[in-house]
Amino acid sequence: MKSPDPGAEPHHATAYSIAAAEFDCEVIENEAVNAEYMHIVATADPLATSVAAGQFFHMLCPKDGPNGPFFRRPMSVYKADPKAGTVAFLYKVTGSGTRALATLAPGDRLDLFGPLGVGFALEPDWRRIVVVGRGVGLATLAPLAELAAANGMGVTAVLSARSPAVMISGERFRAVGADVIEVTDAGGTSGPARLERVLRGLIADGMADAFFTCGSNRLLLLLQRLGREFGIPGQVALEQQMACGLGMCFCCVREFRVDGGVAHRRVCWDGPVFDLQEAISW
Amino acid sequence: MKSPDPGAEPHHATAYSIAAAEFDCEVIENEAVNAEYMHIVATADPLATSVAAGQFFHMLCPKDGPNGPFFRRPMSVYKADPKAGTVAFLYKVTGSGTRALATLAPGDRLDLFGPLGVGFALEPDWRRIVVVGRGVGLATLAPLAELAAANGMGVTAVLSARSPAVMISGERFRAVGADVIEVTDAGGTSGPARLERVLRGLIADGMADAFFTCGSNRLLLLLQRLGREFGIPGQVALEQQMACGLGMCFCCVREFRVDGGVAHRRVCWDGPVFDLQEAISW
Amino acid sequence: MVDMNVEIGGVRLANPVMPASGTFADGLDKAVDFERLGAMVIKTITRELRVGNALPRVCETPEGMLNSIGIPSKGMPYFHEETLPTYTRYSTPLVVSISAPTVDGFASLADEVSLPGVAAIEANISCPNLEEDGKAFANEAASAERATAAIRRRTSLPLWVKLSPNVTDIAEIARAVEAAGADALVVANTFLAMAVDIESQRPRLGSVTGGLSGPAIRPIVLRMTWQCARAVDVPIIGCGGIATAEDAIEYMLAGASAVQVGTVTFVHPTAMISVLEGIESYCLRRGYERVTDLVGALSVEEADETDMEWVDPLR
Amino acid sequence: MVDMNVEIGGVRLANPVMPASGTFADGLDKAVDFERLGAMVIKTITRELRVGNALPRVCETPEGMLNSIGIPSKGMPYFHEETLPTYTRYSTPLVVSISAPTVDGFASLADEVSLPGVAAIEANISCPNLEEDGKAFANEAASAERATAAIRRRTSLPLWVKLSPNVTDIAEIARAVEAAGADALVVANTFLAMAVDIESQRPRLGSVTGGLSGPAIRPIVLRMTWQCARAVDVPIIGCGGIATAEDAIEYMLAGASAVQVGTVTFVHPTAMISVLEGIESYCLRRGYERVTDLVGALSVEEADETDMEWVDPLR
Ligand SMILES: Cc1cc2nc3c(=O)[nH]c(=O)nc-3n(C[C@H](O)[C@H](O)[C@H](O)COP(=O)(O)OP(=O)(O)OC[C@H]3O[C@@H](n4cnc5c(N)ncnc54)[C@H](O)[C@@H]3O)c2cc1C
Ligand SMILES: Cc1cc2nc3c(=O)[nH]c(=O)nc-3n(C[C@H](O)[C@H](O)[C@H](O)COP(=O)(O)OP(=O)(O)OC[C@H]3O[C@@H](n4cnc5c(N)ncnc54)[C@H](O)[C@@H]3O)c2cc1C
Ligand SMILES: Cc1cc2nc3c(=O)[nH]c(=O)nc-3n(C[C@H](O)[C@H](O)[C@H](O)COP(=O)(O)O)c2cc1C
Ligand SMILES: Cc1cc2nc3c(=O)[nH]c(=O)nc-3n(C[C@H](O)[C@H](O)[C@H](O)COP(=O)(O)O)c2cc1C
Ligand code: FES
Ligand code: FES
Repeated sequence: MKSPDPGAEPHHATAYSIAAAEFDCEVIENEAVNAEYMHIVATADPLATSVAAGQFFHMLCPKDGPNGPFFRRPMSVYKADPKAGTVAFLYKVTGSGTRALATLAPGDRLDLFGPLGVGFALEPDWRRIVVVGRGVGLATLAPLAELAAANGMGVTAVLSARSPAVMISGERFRAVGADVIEVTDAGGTSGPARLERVLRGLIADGMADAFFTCGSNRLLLLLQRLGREFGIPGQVALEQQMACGLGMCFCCVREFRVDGGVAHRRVCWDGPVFDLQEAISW
Repeated sequence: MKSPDPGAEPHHATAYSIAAAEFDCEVIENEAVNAEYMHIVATADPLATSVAAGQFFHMLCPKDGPNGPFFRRPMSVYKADPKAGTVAFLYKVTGSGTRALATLAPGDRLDLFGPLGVGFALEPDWRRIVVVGRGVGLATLAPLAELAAANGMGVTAVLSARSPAVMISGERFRAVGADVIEVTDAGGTSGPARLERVLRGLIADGMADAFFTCGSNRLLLLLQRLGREFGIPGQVALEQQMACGLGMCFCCVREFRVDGGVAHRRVCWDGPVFDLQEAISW
Repeated sequence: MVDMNVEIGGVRLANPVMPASGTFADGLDKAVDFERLGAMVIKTITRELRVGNALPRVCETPEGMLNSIGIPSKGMPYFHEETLPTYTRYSTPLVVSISAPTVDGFASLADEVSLPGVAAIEANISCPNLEEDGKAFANEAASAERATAAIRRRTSLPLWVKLSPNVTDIAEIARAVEAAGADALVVANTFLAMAVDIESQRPRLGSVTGGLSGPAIRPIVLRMTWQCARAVDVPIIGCGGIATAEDAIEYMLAGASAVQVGTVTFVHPTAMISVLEGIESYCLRRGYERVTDLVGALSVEEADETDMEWVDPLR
Repeated sequence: MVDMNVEIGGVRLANPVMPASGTFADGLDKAVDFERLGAMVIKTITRELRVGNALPRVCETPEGMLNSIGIPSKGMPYFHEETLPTYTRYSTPLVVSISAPTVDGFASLADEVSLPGVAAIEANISCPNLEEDGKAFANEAASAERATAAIRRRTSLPLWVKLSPNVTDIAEIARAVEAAGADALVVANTFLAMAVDIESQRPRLGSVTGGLSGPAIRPIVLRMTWQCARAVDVPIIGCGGIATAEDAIEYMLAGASAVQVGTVTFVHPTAMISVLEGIESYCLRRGYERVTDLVGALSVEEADETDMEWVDPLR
């Protein structure tokens, strides 16, 4: 595919923090929260805890064997606590890097590079937002819900998972006062038709000044359609394999719909948070 | 240097054990015995504890960084305990491999390959032997002293070290009933002239049917000279960098005086224990 | 105090450490002070507008990585309006890496980027030569020489030529490129390589093959650097798998006058700074007053090379 | 049950896994049952008596090693009296690797080792050719072809030729060697490389340069295997950095009919057995009845190769 302008800058590419650094952190906790997800907490200095919702750190996972992990692994921040001086991540063990990460014990070192990327942006005139996430995407959305609540916005969180056993972060969203709607495949409640009805209900009730999503292609498509139909703006946090995490290597490009054409953007640098309608589902 | 026969087989190249295997052991202990030496004990099965004095294991040290350690590291057995099902090693932290080894904690795994090489051979008609070692070479000689004692031979152990603080294994030798003579650089007792007097005394007293040494070039030269003068046989355990440990790669060759010529032999396969007079000092 | 200045083919650098093309961009200023670098070498540009290769574009290999980024290029207007002003804000010399599919393309692009603020041109001749069946310019002495000579005629800027390691005799190519007027050589680009996903039974890179870089290749490129340094008089910039100051010093002892740090920056973003500081401490510790004293200081004993003396067959 | 048999240039092997020359000897029988191997490839022999290179002969590198063992050789009488009987005790096919400094030397040595009990000859042509300035036979298609043709005329044993990876275009050399009568190709030998000890400021190897092997090189040699498999019809034996069954399967998917396991045996002495068992389980799991079904099964989509289409310059 060829585009007229392979690298048009997205309009919200304002840097979040002007600095990033390599931090030698100490692991405080690294525990399974359910059969699929682990929760890791590490010490962090003020620059690290200044990370914004939707931004990420690039983690150096311990060596696993000759094949790596060689690259760092990107993880969006799940919780940053400037007072405690900690950052936390929620992750799923999927391959060599996260497998090695899961072996860390309290007291071990963890090398974090960040904060990186462009996080979520809240418009001051939004009153009520809807966040819709699935799987580990909820980890990325949790700090956004917190930020919105802190800015006096109402939050409805639609949390989707395969089964209640692997549903994460419900309490985290409830703790910030969000209305939480949990849906699962196992319960037959997460199908697109049902979700669409739920969302249309929220729109009708005036709860959806903006949509936010992460973690599911199907949800992205659904929100794009509803967003277009009702003129509701939104943002999506995307994933892509990364090497540098700093916009240097161009391995993490994705295609976006921009001005009627297709533009290539770097997920690490121009995102990982992008305009809902510009994202192209995968 | 060119030899008429680069690989003449040394006469004592009888295999010690017909099998060797890669063992996945558990570390039971890994502690500093003084400022320079560490003592590591690992679980071992009967094939591993059948290791003979002077034989070695090829150890897989944990990764330290991108540069390695890539090869295994050879370590002669310090103690094998078939009843307890353990093998122990005494080692000095010198570079990347031993540094990584020193990080292991009880419960960690240690991959040992062995037993390997040709160990010490005791002639049945020897009654009293003298072992002369320095530094970590004493680790290699300790099981020999034990073996000799078990075979009813008298053992005099001349142990040399920089200072009393880094003198190792004295008790180990005393425990098997050896007469122990400790000499140190710090005490001014380890000089060649003084040692020669000590050894000449032992020879005069009929304590030296054979010499055994490891760990010092100067000691090797001295024993070779005395051995020639008095017709006393002997053996020396040599070190050389190893890759395979099994006689396959020819990286560990050293030159030996054989039949008036110079022969290349593999320390891992033809040794590490060699005839005292054939060894060429380094 | 160690004098860290080096002169590389007409460009005076405050120190011998710089990024490798394609592993550096303005985003790195979040973590690294560009004023501390010896030079800034930017991602290869082309005249043509290009999107780069199919995804996935990178994968991990033992102590290394493959990349088939290609050269996504936003064209010359973007270069003039965006890229150049981004870097000319710094006082560090800017090296512009260029590539083209034809000899004339190389020459005219060199002309076009010979602008105020550009300290040197680095010609990335590892790209396919459309006039010769798509074989890389850097693969043969003759085509490497033609490209170099054509660029030389069109620019008066210092000209660095970056060689490919995918060749039988890199010294021969180094000599040809020197003869054609290069002021310095960069040794080297990536090794053509591939990896396969045995579950999907497909190549791990969207474009099947890609370039291997990182610590894995260092011993090979170090050997090439040593060979080139003995073959030519122009300075050599060593580039391949440098992760630490020790690695950079290996290159300098083997004959490199400066080094480029690539892949490791993805893993340790501040690696260039630690390389730089480590070289300086090494010089201090060993009593070198000038970093240039390291260059080629390797002492190679006349090997007795027993194994090369093929004696007469015994029978 | 998976049929693990493969036929490599006239030799039927019970399975596709064998050692690489120089990384195998009888001592390994302490840990590995030689009857389980596809073949036994022994350390290259020469007619001449040689002691090998200066020490140190090996050093460690990132996920690899350098060796400059050379070819310590005990001469032909030792080969006849000691080496051959050691291996003919096993029913596993014995492959004898040979090397020589001249074309005639290769031919007559091939003749001399064409003995009962020898299943195939592997010609290690990466050695210096004394008739051509010491350049390795394997470095140029013409000299590789001459050596192969000369050996071919003097032996009726299956002839495997082992290529060098230190070349610009390995496929060209593969074609030349095939045309000269090779029955199979081994891809490949080690990469010429070096390492420097920055404290002593000397090379880490006694002979300055040596051969890089181990996982580090795998992605490059895998690419070469793929290129050769597309260039010739004779079977390819992949060799370079194979440490696990997955690595071996990568090679087979890319077109290798068998694999040689080298350096990793130094680290994991039983690696060949785990490679063998792992290939078999993979076949079982994926429903392959014959291991030969893996060969060349890589599915390479026609890459859209956007980056290779150099569009017209914009201005
Ligand atoms: C901005 C961003 C934020 C993320 N936040 C989280 C999070 O909070 N929690 C979480 O569990 N996961 C998160 N991910 C995904 C996480 O990065 C991957 O799960 C992880 O890289 C997988 O590595 P691995 O070695 O375990 O898997 P492997 O499959 O072995 O990885 C192989 C390669 O593919 C890359 N890769 C594999 N899956 C992904 C993926 N989904 N996204 C990006 N690269 C991938 C790896 O980084 C590596 O380079 C995030 C990804 C991005 C881009
Ligand atoms: C048969 C034998 C038995 C040994 N027994 C003992 C023992 O009981 N206790 C002990 O402390 N040490 C012993 N050694 C020495 C031990 O193997 C080295 O100290 C160790 O390999 C150093 O590795 P490193 O990575 O710490 O050092 P580095 O210097 O980083 O090693 C670099 C390379 O050189 C090799 N090397 C370095 N020093 C030696 C050496 N002295 N001998 C052989 N190879 C070396 C390493 O194996 C490695 O390949 C023995 C050596 C041999 C050959
Ligand atoms: C992601 C990536 C992109 C690269 N892009 C370019 C490029 O555009 N031009 C170029 O000359 N070299 C390019 N290279 C090669 C590097 O400049 C360097 O020559 C090579 O990576 C070896 O150095 P290293 O091992 O330190 O990375 C690239 C390398 C990587 C890893
Ligand atoms: C110590 C050592 C000695 C070698 N000797 C020879 C040899 O005598 N003949 C030969 O053809 N290849 C020799 N090789 C090369 C190997 O056969 C093989 O081609 C190379 O190591 C790549 O495979 P690997 O990465 O699996 O080791 C040697 C390799 C090593 C490491
Ligand atoms: S990861 Fe390098 S540009 Fe995004
Ligand atoms: S270490 Fe390989 S032959 Fe001795």
